[in-house]
Amino acid sequence: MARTELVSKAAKRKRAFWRTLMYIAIAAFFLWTTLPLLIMALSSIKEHRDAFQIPQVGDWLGALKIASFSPTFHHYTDLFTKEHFAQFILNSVIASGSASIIAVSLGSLAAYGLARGKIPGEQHLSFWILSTRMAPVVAVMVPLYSIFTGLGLLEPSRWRNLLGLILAYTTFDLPFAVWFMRSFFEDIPVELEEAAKVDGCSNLKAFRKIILPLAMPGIVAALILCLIFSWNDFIFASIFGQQAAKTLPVATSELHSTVSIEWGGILASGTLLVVPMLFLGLLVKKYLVQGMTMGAVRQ
Amino acid sequence: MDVTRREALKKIGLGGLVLVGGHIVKSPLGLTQLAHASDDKKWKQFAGSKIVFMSEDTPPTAAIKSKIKPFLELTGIDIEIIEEHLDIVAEKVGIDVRGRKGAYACYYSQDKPIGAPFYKHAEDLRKFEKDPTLPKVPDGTGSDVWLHRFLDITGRFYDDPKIAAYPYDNAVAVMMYRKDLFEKYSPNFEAETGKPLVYTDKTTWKEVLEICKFFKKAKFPDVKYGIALQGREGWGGQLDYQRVSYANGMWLEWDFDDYFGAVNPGPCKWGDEQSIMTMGNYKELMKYAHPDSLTNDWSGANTAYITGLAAMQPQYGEFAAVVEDPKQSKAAGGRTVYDLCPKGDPSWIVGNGKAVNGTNFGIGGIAINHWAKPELQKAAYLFALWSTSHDTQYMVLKDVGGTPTRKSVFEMPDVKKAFVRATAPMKKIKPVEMDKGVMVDKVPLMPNALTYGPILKGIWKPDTVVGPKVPKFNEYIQIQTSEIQKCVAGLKSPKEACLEIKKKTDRLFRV
Amino acid sequence: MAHLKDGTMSQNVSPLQSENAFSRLFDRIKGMLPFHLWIMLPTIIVLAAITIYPFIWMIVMSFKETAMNPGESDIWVGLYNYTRLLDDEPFINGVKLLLWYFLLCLSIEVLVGTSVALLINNVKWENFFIIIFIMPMMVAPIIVGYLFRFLYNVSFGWGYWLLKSSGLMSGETILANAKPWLFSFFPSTAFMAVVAADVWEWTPLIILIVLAGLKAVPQDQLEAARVDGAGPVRTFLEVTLPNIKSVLLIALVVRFMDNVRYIDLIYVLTKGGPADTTKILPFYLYNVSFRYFEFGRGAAIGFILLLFTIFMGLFFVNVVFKKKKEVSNSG
Amino acid sequence: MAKVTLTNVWKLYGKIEAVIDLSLECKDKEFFCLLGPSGCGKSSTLRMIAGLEEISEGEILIGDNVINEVEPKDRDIAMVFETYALYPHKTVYANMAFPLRVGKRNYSHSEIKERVQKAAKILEISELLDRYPKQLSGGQRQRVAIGRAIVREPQVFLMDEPISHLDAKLRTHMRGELKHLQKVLESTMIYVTHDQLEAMSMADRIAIMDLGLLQQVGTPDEIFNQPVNQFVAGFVGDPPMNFIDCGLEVSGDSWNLINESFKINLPPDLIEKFKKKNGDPSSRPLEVVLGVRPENFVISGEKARGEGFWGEVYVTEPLGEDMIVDVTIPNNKLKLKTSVDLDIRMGNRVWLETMKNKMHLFNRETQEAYF
Repeated sequence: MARTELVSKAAKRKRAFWRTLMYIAIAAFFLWTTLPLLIMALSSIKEHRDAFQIPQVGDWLGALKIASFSPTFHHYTDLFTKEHFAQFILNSVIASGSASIIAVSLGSLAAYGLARGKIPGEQHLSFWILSTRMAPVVAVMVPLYSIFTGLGLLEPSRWRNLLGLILAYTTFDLPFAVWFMRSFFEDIPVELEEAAKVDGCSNLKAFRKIILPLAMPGIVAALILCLIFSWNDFIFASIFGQQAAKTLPVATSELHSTVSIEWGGILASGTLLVVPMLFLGLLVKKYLVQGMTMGAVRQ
Repeated sequence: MDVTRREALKKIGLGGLVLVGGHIVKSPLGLTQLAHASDDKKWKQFAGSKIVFMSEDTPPTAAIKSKIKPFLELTGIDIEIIEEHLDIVAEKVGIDVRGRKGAYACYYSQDKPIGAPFYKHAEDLRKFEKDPTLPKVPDGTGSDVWLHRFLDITGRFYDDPKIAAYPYDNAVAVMMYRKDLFEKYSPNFEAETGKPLVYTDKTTWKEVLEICKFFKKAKFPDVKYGIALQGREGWGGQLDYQRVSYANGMWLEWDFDDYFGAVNPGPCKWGDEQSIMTMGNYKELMKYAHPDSLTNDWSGANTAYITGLAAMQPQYGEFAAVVEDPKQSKAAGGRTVYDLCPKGDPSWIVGNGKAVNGTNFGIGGIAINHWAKPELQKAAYLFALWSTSHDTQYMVLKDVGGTPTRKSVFEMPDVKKAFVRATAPMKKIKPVEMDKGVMVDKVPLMPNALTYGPILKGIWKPDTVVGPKVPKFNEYIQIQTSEIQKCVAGLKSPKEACLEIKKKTDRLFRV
Repeated sequence: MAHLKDGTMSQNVSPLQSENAFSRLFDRIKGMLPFHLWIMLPTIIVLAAITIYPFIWMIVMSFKETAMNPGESDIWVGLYNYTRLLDDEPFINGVKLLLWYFLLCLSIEVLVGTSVALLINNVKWENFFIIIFIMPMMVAPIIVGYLFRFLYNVSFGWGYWLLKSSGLMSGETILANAKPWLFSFFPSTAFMAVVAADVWEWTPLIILIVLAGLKAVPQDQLEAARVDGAGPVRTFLEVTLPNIKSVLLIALVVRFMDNVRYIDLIYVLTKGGPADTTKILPFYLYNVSFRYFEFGRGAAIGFILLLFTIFMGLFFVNVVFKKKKEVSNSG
Repeated sequence: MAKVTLTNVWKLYGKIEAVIDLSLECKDKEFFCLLGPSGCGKSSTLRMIAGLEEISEGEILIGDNVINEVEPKDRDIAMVFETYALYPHKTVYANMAFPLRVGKRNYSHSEIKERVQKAAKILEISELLDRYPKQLSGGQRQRVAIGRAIVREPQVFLMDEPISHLDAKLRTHMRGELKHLQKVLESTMIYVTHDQLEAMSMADRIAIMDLGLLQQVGTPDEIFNQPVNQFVAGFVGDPPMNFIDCGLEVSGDSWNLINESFKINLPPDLIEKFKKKNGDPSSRPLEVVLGVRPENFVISGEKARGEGFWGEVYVTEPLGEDMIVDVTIPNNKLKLKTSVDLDIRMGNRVWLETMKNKMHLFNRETQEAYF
């Protein structure tokens, strides 16, 4: 008995040690992630002159002064009164939302086709789809620009420019969506559709009624990731968005004008960007987990 | 060419001429009066058309954008003004004109980064001047109505008589320094060097370096560094370096007339003794300057200055508006004095080169896109005329601190008064506490005008340097600045860096 | 449309219905391709339409020198655009830095991301941590660039202050520091600053994907490993990792592609400076194409980059496919 | 090899009591079965022994050591999972070698190889060593899972329904194999199953659990013939025991089971048994349940002499030699097992008699067995 007691104490101590180490690691990563955001949020409610104050190097106590200021929200209100951020947010939402929906709709069809079809050279087709996302944006921008002007998407009209952005976003969302969702479809047992077909469903109906609902978590996860990618885009939006369809990232970068960097505005806009996307983060995790565990359960 | 223009005007006999200097100019509300009865139809002929102006996001453009209504009333043209970073403007204009698309009927054409490579894609403005169906503005657009040779700088390239752009705004470098700090620490400086701490138009770069060393060593609580430079890769760095290199011996990369530039500049002078010496001195300056100077562009340097980290900065006049804003700037409230850029120092000059107050600039022009449809070109020309007219520039100046290019604006009595802080018209603001107990409750109405004194002095030869107008300007400055940075970072010696620039530049121009 | 819904049942449609000429034609067209190809068609068409022309343009242009001025036409220069890269210092420098960039960004992101995912998997506040940890990903890269530029600033940057105060950095500046970081063979401090921003922004993606992958690792295998006597490290390497390998690869490929495609961070933070130490190849390409407007040379660089990406992509994907094949072989 | 002792072990999931105050002893080299319906706590018990679940209260000992706090890997156990838990990315060989490679003791390469091959030979899977789990049939996978457990020669084997996913024939086959294996390896084996047939056929001793509570521990024979309560009696045996509600009338030495359809007189030895265990019945008539196993009926077409009752044949299920006959009596339906030779058809009236010495009697309220 005595021996076992010893073992358990040592084991307990060891476990406590690792547990502490684990918490320290989580805490460190927590700080690494949140400190920049915290500083961003704090500085966005300071006047520039306050935001530009840092203590002397090595003055750790002085760091507490980060919290001593009189808050002002004018950077936020300026975004909506002096700039037209409401419209830019709308542009961002329309462009990235539509592109993601298009990408996921077309993409789920293609991903399903790839996962199920016994098509010769299916692997090459699949890789080709992925490879369309690989070309450096800069290298293909000029020919894309030609296509876009040819389609009249760069005329000064909000809807045309938005359409252009949606098309541009689709170029990188669609290959991702296909590639990402393919494995979800592969995980769904063929028997289910076969059963549906025996019961009298057409291919398309079997897809719609049986496969889609089952793959839904994966599709939602793909949708949200597409949303994030296109929501974050800068280079396409800056070239194709023009004035009329300016998106949030472009508008924010323009707060850095020739004569000054509107730090307050930029940081305020960054803070604004984070908050609504938080919920997406939870959603994407939920559906990603659901989508991925699906396959395992079915094994 | 000037003669032909005048002849044309005479033939048409426009009322506008009669009114020059008359009541239109004097009346600040006279914008719409541009459309004199006989001209009204000409201004209105493109009503309903839609054009795009691709512009850098300079204060004048922001002001014009917010005050676009008079133009709409005058012409009925629907204009969309896109404001972008200079980089992106160059990018978009470049893609557009090289792709021969013409999505932007008119665009902002900085003399070197956009004008030099793309001027052939701009329509010759003389064509529109000659066109009897198009209106005129009071004073006209001849080269003598603009500041000294501004039309040459933005509009003329190489051997081509074509006028590619009208001067739209200007950014001329001046020295900004903290008078309060200079006065406060003058005794310390004197104790150390035996000289008072002052800055005048006679102060040389070598003396500036001395001041920098003093500030960096002293570690005063309210200022850390002597100077904030702007050595960021690209145009910012090129201009920053040029101010030093030109001041010392009027050194230029090539010997061509810098007002017009050259398509094939021939072998460059990089690697000569003067260039190596200047490179070494610039490195020394950087060593004692604000540490981010190598990555700061103009706005970065200005931030360092207005946050009170640097006592001096060579900066473009239009930044005065930010510097004088007490809400953002510790250098506001009369603490900043504007003067010419530093002079060269005899000991920094090889041989008997001349020491000058090296002043450089970027003069933004407005150009008409060659690839746009002819009607849109004409509509865009109307905008170019209007936006560079006296009234518009005067309006912009009073609105957000514009940067006029027309002489007549500088001659307005209230503008003249604004040159000097003592007489400048002020406006009341909500009091802002600068330091403990120091309140600022008014700011200059036209802050940029405070820099016009040195600017009007600096834009003349020999002090002024227009910079290398060469078609491959953009690649050239990349080569130049990245080697300068390597030298400053200690990765290369000044000589190595200069010779590398020489090698790469000559290769670039196929010498 | 009604017929499409009928799908496989179309053989059984009544003769009356199939007499309709339109529907016969429709059936015939439908019969030309298998169903699974039909549904892939929209994607293939969209992607082909927006990628084939640029692709051909890029290849053709890479053999040309583009005309600078109106009225001139492009000149065929053969392989000159490629051969000149051989002794083009910025190009070689760009390749070197790009490889560093991959190495550092991908390895740190995968290592840290996977570790964090493992740490917070199944802890009490998992969802809370997820919300927090995922936030950086939601900030557009361009804004992350500005945020870090703000933090790195010598005049007012808290990041600078923290690094200096904790003694982690000796230099006077971060973004203007061309000196190697830590070891002399390392890239510059400025480069590491860019990497840090990239890691800050994109580690969450790896956390997210790995965490989802972890949930799909069969519990029984983990328990079996515990009983079999495997420690946590062993269990992770031999049981967990093989199970999450494919999701991890998805994350890696996405990050890899985007590292080549996007230059937002460098664009805001350093513009390739100081002293070219952050001018990775994609950024040099950006300069060539959009600063110098040398579309020919840019196309050549772009094509090389594309080939490189495809090559690496094939490498990654083959690892995924290899596993898939094993599974499908079982029949 | 070692014994496993559980003393007053509890498992709580929040407020749910999965295992309640369980005390057990599994002897060295014993094939010990935990039997019960799903959710009875048998798996939780096994997982506590394995160390995969924390023990909420009480102690578990392997040999003489309390292992409550000991990591699974240090308990010297091996476990076979219901789902086999094979590592899909490893070959059969690598799967089996895994415990040897990762465990505390360092085995040399050749030693590992030797052990794996030996185990493979025992299990007759030597030719499968290079394959991946996905390429194996269910039975093969199951053998691999067992192989992975036996290579380590642990003190205790833990098996969690290892053969419940196999088809019936294979299952029967594996029962024998497993029992044989256990005897050959001379190891202690704790085997969890919900299938009474497996437990009865393989175990040295069986513990039956229900709703977290231990019902009875004993040899298969004890469990079968002396169930302590109605649950145990009903759970073991196939088809299950028939239960008929009736009253117990005691008048002196004549004890009668009474129901609307029959009256059965208890023989003296049963009365003796009853008295011995329960004392004199206090309230009368007593509400009791009569339990009779299907095979303990005598069926005939006519009314025989003994005490019995009429029933109507509902359906017959011939099983080759035996036949299951479903008979309806008022308020009840009985399953009887009889020879297939008997000529009985649906709808026939049959006379049933119980074998008195095989009868079980339960308290209707507590369900405890009187005898």
